[in-house]
Amino acid sequence: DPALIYDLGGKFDKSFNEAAYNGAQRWADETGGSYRDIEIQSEAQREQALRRFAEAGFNPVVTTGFAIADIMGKVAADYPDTKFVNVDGFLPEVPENVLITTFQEHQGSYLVGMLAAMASESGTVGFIGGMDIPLIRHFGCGFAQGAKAVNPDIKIVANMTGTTPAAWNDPVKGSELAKAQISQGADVIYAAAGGTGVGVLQTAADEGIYSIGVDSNQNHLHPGSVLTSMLKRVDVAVYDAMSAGEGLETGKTVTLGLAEEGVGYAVDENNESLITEEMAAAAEEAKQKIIDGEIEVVSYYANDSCPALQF
Amino acid sequence: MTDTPAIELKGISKAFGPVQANKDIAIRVMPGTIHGIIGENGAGKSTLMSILYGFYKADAGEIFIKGQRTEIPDSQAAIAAGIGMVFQHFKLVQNFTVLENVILGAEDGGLLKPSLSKARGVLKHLAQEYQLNVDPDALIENLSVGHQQRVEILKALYREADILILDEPTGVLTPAEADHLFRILEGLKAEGKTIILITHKLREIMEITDTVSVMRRGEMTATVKTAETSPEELAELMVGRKVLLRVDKKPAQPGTKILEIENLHHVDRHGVERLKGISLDVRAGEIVGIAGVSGNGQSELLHVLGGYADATGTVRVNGEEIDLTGHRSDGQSRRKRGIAHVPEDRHHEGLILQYSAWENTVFGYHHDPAIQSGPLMNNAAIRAEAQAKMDRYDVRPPDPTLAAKNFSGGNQQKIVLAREIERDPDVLLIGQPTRGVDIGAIEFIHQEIVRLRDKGKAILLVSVELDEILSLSDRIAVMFDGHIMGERLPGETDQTELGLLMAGVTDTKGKAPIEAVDASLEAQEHREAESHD
Amino acid sequence: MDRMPAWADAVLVPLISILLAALVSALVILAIGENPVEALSLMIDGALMRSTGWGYTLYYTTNFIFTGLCVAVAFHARMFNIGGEGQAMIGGLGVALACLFIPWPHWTLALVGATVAAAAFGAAWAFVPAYLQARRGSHIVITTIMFNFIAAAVLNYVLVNILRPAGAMDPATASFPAATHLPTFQDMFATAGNPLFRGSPANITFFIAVLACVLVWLLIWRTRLGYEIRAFGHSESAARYAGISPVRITVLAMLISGGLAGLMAINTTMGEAERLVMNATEGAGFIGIAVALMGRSHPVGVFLAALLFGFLYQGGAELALWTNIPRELITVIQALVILFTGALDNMVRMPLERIFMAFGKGTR
Amino acid sequence: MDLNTLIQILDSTIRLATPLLLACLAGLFSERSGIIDIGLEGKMLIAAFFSAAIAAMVTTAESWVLLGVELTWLKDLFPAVIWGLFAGIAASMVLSGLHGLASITFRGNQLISGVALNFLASGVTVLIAQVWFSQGGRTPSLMAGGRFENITLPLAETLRGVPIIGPIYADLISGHSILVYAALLAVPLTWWVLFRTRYGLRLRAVGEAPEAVDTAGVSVVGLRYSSLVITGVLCGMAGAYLATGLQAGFVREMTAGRGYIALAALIFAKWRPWYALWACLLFGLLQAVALRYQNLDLGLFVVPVQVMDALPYILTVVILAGFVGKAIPPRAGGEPYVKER
Ligand SMILES: Nc1ncnc2c1ncn2[C@@H]1O[C@H](COP(=O)(O)OP(=O)(O)OP(=O)(O)O)[C@@H](O)[C@H]1O
Ligand SMILES: Nc1ncnc2c1ncn2[C@@H]1O[C@H](COP(=O)(O)OP(=O)(O)OP(=O)(O)O)[C@@H](O)[C@H]1O
Ligand SMILES: [Mg+2]
Ligand SMILES: [Mg+2]
Repeated sequence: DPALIYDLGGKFDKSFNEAAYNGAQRWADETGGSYRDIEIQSEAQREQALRRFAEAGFNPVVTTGFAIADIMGKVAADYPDTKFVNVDGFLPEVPENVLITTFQEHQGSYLVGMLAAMASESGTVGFIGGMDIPLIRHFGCGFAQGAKAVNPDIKIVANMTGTTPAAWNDPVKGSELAKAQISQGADVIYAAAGGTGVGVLQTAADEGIYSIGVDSNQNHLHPGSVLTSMLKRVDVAVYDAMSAGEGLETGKTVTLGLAEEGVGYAVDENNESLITEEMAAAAEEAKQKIIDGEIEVVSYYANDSCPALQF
Repeated sequence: MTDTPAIELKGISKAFGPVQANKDIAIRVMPGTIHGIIGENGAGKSTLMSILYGFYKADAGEIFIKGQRTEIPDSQAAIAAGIGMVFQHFKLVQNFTVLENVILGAEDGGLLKPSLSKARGVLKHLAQEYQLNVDPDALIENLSVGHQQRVEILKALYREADILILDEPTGVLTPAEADHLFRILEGLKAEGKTIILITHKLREIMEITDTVSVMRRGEMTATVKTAETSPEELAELMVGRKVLLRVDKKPAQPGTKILEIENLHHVDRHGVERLKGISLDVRAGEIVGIAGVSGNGQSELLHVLGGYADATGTVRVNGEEIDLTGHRSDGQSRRKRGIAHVPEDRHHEGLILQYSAWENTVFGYHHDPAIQSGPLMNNAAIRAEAQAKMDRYDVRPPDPTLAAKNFSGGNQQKIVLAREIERDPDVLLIGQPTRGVDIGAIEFIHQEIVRLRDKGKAILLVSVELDEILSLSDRIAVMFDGHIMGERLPGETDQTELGLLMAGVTDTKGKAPIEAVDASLEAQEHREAESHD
Repeated sequence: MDRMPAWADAVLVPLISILLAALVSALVILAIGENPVEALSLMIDGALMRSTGWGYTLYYTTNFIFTGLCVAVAFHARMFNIGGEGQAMIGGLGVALACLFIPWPHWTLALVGATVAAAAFGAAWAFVPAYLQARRGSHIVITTIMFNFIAAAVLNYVLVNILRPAGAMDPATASFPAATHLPTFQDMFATAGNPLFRGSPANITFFIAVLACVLVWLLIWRTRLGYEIRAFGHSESAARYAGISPVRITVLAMLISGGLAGLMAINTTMGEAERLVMNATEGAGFIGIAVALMGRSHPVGVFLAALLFGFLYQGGAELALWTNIPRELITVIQALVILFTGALDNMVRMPLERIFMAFGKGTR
Repeated sequence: MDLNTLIQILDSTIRLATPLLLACLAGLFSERSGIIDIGLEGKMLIAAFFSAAIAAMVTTAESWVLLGVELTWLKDLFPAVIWGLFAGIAASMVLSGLHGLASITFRGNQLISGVALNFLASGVTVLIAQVWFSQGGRTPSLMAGGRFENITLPLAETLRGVPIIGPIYADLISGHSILVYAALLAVPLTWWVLFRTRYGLRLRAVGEAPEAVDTAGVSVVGLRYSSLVITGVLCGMAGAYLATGLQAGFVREMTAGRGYIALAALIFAKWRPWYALWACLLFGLLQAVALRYQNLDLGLFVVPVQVMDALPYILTVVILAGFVGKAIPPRAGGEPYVKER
């Protein structure tokens, strides 16, 4: 059986980890198989969970979040018969039995940034991040580039919720940030902030502006108000890994971008009416250009700074 | 009717764990009398009264109030039965006004305003009737102890108590204040109220009570008519042996000046000048007593000399000047210079109540290299030394591992004395050495002080007990408002003259002492109130 | 007067309290539809019945000993140091700087250096609240809470903008050089035939923690400084009388307290992660409060309480691994343990005293 | 800065200050009676959860049947959000009662009890949320009826056109949830109760000198429990405001340290009601400013986000160090009352 280890945010964070959970659940529903999962509670538990699952014979052991990748690299050597999968991590040398899946979040964010700029009437869009860490800046940076691509004069208001892990779970602050951004003119706000994002989306709905969800499809939370969601198909990565089972190809890093449909934006019955045909067309065109390499979306990681936004 | 006792207790027993505080106590207190209760520290006096006031529940026994059997499960019931109590440690809210303290628990209705104005009227009336003057709007923390006590009495009277219990009411009062209190009590008695008075001072018993009961080790050993007994008999009943009631000492043989104080000034943290140019010498083999109403700078003088308050001026010990400010002016450096200090307040200064007795025997001297072994303290040695000291000073129980809080006041005082005296200091500062201590222990403490003097040490004694000052001192200085009003020799002065000096009256003829003292008290409260703004 | 033998107060009361906490916890587990007996045996099995389990239990214990001692020392001076969390965070910064920027030839030297750095940084972070309390009367509880938040911001800034290796996603430093890696229990005790403590994070820091317990005990009960700290804690006015400077004691006690909290970082940062991560303290500073209170501010008590909490942490992790019980159950159990052993202990003590007194009377 | 921005910041200040103020006043009652309460955080949290949970359940429930008894008529007595408020208050009062049991009846350590109850709330909320709703420790989002709506004060729209006064009235003063106005009203009310009523006199006395209250024949235990009831109610309101006023549901740890900030405000306010209002507004303002001006470009250099994020805390320390000086708490605070003569 496979096992799944969630990152610190917890299983039901309505975004990243929940996507992994959805993928696993889909696999279980479709195959009738079962899997074991655990929410990490402390740093030291990462190694513990990896070892305990490997020792108990679970295969593959799928993990989410970059923080566990390092440890996984070390632990994997002790369990050559077990396959390990990590989503979001980075290892300079990937061991034989490890697969690392990463996403080009900035590409997806770029597209929702375009949609935001096109939907905005005020010429101001907002970005609300959770805890101030590079990954979140990475999201914001893609978003800003996309928005600027549509409207070079657009004003982008960006805020981080905080500097402690509490920043992931402070919807009240998310709400206030959203209100502050609204008063600064923002009429579309992209929230990449875990539980805090719930407050952002709620306030956007209350105040009658658009919001953009992240990671999972959050369109259904406030139909008609959530413009779209930046999808990061963690569910697909998990589903694929579990489906492949012991036959999983490992020993490499796979990067899923727009081309691989690893990232994207969500359109469903909840937001069909919000995305006009022109918007969709422009987004699709940009998507193709990114895939073709005509547009290069700069990654924040490239040199720890963003050409379109100052953090 | 008249032979129905106001209070009758039958078979009252109360144990605290293994300690039997009250054993089968019976007592009758007749209405319209003042009934004294005496007994050693820990004899069970306070416990008995606390039972009467509903503070503790007796294990056995019955209470009759005016012939009526009464259950007193709590203070509410005691108040309802017409009992009021003035505790040794006042039960006042420090940052409330007098008025607020008086109505607390006896308000009329849910809103304060009507209660307050009613109480104001009643207080005015009571003040006139019993000479219980206090400013109803003053904050308690700005009042002198004597006035705080009046507030306690007012509280009881406001609740229309006709039985008043006072637990060691004069322990913290000056003689003048005590006299005033007794006049109030007599006034109350004349009104037909019944008063129970607990005290350690036989003079007071003889002076004011009609009947007196003696307690010893939880038992009521005797009840006698005051008129038919003598202090010596009472002392013997109390302690179980003959007690010497006056200090037995040879004339002093003053030597060289050991402690020289010149023009000492001290300003407290509220910016009020407390010492206004004190100059005083103490010679070897001499006890200099400082008399004064508390709050006139005696405490500050001890604090400055003891090293925990800053000052300006000059102080020399054995001819060498000592620092009065800065980091070399603290308790430790004073001790190094041979100054030992028995503070006025053993609970808040002299002892760490949670520390065991042996730990307390080095308190302040814990830097002494003699009790260190390497980087650590040599606890075994300290403990052995403590045991020896406690045996020498007859501290009971003689158990150095017992926490200081578990000793009675007299024994706590002995621990402090043992610590300071056994250091063989050149100068001993000693404040209120016998406050709240029973006569058996007083006798011992006085003997120790005299013994130290006879070894040629300089002793500065501060006490509000004029008796004590008069009988112990070889020279008396009187302090008033931060000044030394004058010096007298004990043989050549009396309580009245000292009382006038204490009130700031240098012209020692004319005014009655009590009014003068009262006036000075009021003036002092005024100053304090100002300094709190 | 003592109404109960000392052993009963020290052993029987906490034991019964813990049993009560366990009982209520069992009810909670029942209420969420799980089997308490199974849960407990899983916890014991995972935390105590295998060497790796012990490896984790003792790892957490190490953290809690340090933060527990931190709170305990401050308590003796009657100060409530809620800032262990922040002090440990900044201690971590000290460890990271020491490990990253000094080329240590051997781990023993690195350990000494990191210990000094951790203690110094933790102490420095405690200094400002201590100084403000001593000189300005600013309430230490509030300033230390504030300093926790500020420490998090400082650490975030340093990790995100300065110490993070170029291109890394993590707000964390680079891994420390191999020469600074501390021996784990596995390195120390495992043999070829008997792979003890495999993969578990307990490391040599545990022994430093035990040593810290001994040193704190000596400090508090055997040295002049400890004597003065306790005296000051019991009565400030008496301390003044004895010539003990309140400012000096306040500052010294807090420096020691902060230093102890800082030492925790050796365990998490140098011993386990081998780099400094954002959330290395994980609330151990707050658990330290409970540990110190439960341990009655005595090093032996702190050690035992830390062990109990270490067990709860590790047992709880095992529970989360093998059942569907939400991880918050462990938080609830912790809360109950603190409540019963720390706050409601008189609920047990009072009836016990009565029982002892009844027996005592009989034999007297 | 234009008027509009100012109004927005102040508006945000009021919203952020409200839960702080309610919790601060809650702490004031408790500490004035001599019970130190660092469990404000936990009480708010548990109230936030239960108010949201019950509001969610009432909005979705068709009928109420409890142990076979039909109680649907009860449900329609109040809107769901009010049921939520009641539940929040009740939950907070249970914790308050536990705190009382530990610190009054069993004379335990009040700090430990507070710490324990904070842990308890943090665990129990998520645990129950998970068992009831299986949404990862959160409640379902509340729909209309399950939330406190913002109230538009009379004439708000008509007056909007009036310069300066209009926007201030319409945007700043009007348009908050009822709990905001309740919190503001609680300030004079608290002052009045404390300083003008018999109950207040006794309450203040019991926090200063319980022995004085006891010897005056008033029950110390009764007074202290009663103050904890008030604490429970106020914390319940604070929690309900977070989950059903500001937000539309409960999220784990959603109080995010506000209980501790309220405690800081209480000390800052020196345990006085009006000062508490100003202290909470100040903290609210600091947070509002920090939220809005994150990327503060001072021309020469850019102030890092982290500094702005920590600004309220830094300023608190500066203010405590510089202006407040020694705050003297109620004298009997933290010590269980034991009778002595
Ligand atoms: N609260 C208590 N707990 C335990 N023992 C107590 C308590 N109060 C008093 N005792 C014991 O009861 C005995 C009687 O104490 P009590 O205070 O009544 O004496 P007292 O005669 O008032 O002494 P003093 O003259 O010093 O005021 C003491 O020896 C003491 O050991
Ligand atoms: N709570 C208590 N527990 C145990 N013993 C007590 C308690 N309170 C008082 N005692 C005992 O009661 C005795 C008398 O206590 P009390 O406080 O009346 O002393 P005291 O001589 O009046 O001292 P002082 O007058 O200086 O306050 C002491 O022996 C003390 O050990
Ligand atoms: Mg007594
Ligand atoms: Mg006494």
